[in-house]
Amino acid sequence: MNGWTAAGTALLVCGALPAGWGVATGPVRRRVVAQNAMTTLLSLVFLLLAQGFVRTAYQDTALVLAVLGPAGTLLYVRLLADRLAAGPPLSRPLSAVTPLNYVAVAVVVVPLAVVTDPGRALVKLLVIGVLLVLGSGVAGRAVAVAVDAGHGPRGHI
Amino acid sequence: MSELPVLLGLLFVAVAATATVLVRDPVRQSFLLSVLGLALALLFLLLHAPDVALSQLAVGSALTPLMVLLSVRKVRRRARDERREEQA
Amino acid sequence: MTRRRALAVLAAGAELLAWWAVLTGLWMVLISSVDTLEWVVGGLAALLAACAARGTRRASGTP
Amino acid sequence: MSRRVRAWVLVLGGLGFAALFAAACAGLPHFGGDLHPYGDRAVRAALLRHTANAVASVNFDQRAFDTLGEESILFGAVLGTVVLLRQTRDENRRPPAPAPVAAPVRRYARLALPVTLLIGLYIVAHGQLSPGGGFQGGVVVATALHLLYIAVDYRALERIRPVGLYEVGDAAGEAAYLLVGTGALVAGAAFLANVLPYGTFNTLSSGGTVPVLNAAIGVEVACGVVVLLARFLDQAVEIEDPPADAPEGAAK
Repeated sequence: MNGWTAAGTALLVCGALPAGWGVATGPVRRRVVAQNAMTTLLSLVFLLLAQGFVRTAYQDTALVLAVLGPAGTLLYVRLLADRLAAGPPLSRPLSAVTPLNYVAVAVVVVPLAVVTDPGRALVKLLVIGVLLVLGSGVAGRAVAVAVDAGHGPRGHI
Repeated sequence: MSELPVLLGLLFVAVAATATVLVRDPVRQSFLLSVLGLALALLFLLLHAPDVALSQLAVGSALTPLMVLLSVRKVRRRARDERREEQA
Repeated sequence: MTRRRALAVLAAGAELLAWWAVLTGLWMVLISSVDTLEWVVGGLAALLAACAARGTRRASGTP
Repeated sequence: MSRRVRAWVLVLGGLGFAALFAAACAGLPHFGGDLHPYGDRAVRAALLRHTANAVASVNFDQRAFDTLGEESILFGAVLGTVVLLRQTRDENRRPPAPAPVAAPVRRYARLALPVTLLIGLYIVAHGQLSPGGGFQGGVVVATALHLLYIAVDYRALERIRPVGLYEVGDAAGEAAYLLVGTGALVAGAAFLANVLPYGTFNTLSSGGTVPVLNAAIGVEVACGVVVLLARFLDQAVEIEDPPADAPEGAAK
């Protein structure tokens, strides 16, 4: 077990597993926010593991999760809009999850970029990072909008 | 020590799978199902099986929840329509 | 009338070309080693995705 | 059979299974050991046929017939869903009201759809080189198209998704797999044997029939999933149940 694998395990224990607990319990609002955090963090864990195992091909799992994870969150927002709108506005800890996602992406991707030789591999890593930031940001925003829409006109499909 | 990640992955899968079976409400179950999918993908990657991990991610992260939630929506709508007819 | 139509075709072509260039670039980033076949397959895949991008933009209504 | 007898049969069967399973487990090689008789042979065969991803070589070359079975299961499942979830004569169709979606989500979908589609195609095309293949990539492509429903609108999805075309694609993918197998027969080899030139190791053209079969599976899975979800969406969004008292006849 090298440093990268250890870092991946640490991120799993401290980030992804608590997020998984958040998805499994509590009100829908918290579950959706936690689902967004979990896919982002797990994608980062995959990146760290790929580096730790010295298999760049494993990065493809992180790439796929970076685009499908936000799709999953947006799907919950779309199909559970009435439940999201029914509750009170997002609490402060829940609103802080999306910025935390950004921080996690930066903390993982920047060191990985430093040790990657300049070239296509580096650009691919940065693309994954940008997709993670964009996806998690948009999904977080979508949850906030859906929760705020509590008193707006209904008529979603 | 080097077995720790795999052990964690196995434990994660066992807990998520048990919880998915025990929860009865389909909407909650769809959330747990997505956690289980991600846990399985992690375990497969830890066991150096990225092909299977990719399959699990592709199916589990959006497709399965979409199908479950669409079915729930259909059933709910039917129940709502029936209630409306009873009131009318 | 024909002029407006020509402009529309030109705009559609420019939109497709821009998407195609960006997506071919993305394909080249994803792969590990470049050769001619890779350019051909990547270019075709990017063309398909560029058509999807234009279709999405048109289907989602607002420009 | 009474409840009691059934319980006894269950207990007996369970005990027998437990005993045999425990005995079989005792005979298994240890977890993470050095001895992999099947793995060594599979990897050797994969390298011999210039396929960098040994899993793809096993799936689409060494055991391509198994994959044909798996593909047919998916094909049959989609077919069954289409039959089960069709619109019956007494069901009405109501066009859904447009859904309000936040502007940033709409913009994200416009960017993410082509990118996700391209990533899916990349996963399909590089199945013989890196993790992935027709199934994984096909599902990603199908999910990419449904970003239109998730993040834009159901009618936007309907506008760029002619279901009939995807039904044809589903069948064509399945047929292409069979035709590649038959092509091997024509060439004088066994069904689904790898008859194409193996190519240069670790390039896109390596692996003989592996990339061709991957592409066939990719088309079949992507189209199959789109058709499957189209039926689900139809039922959940558009089709209404018949009124309980007065069936109003066909609404086709």
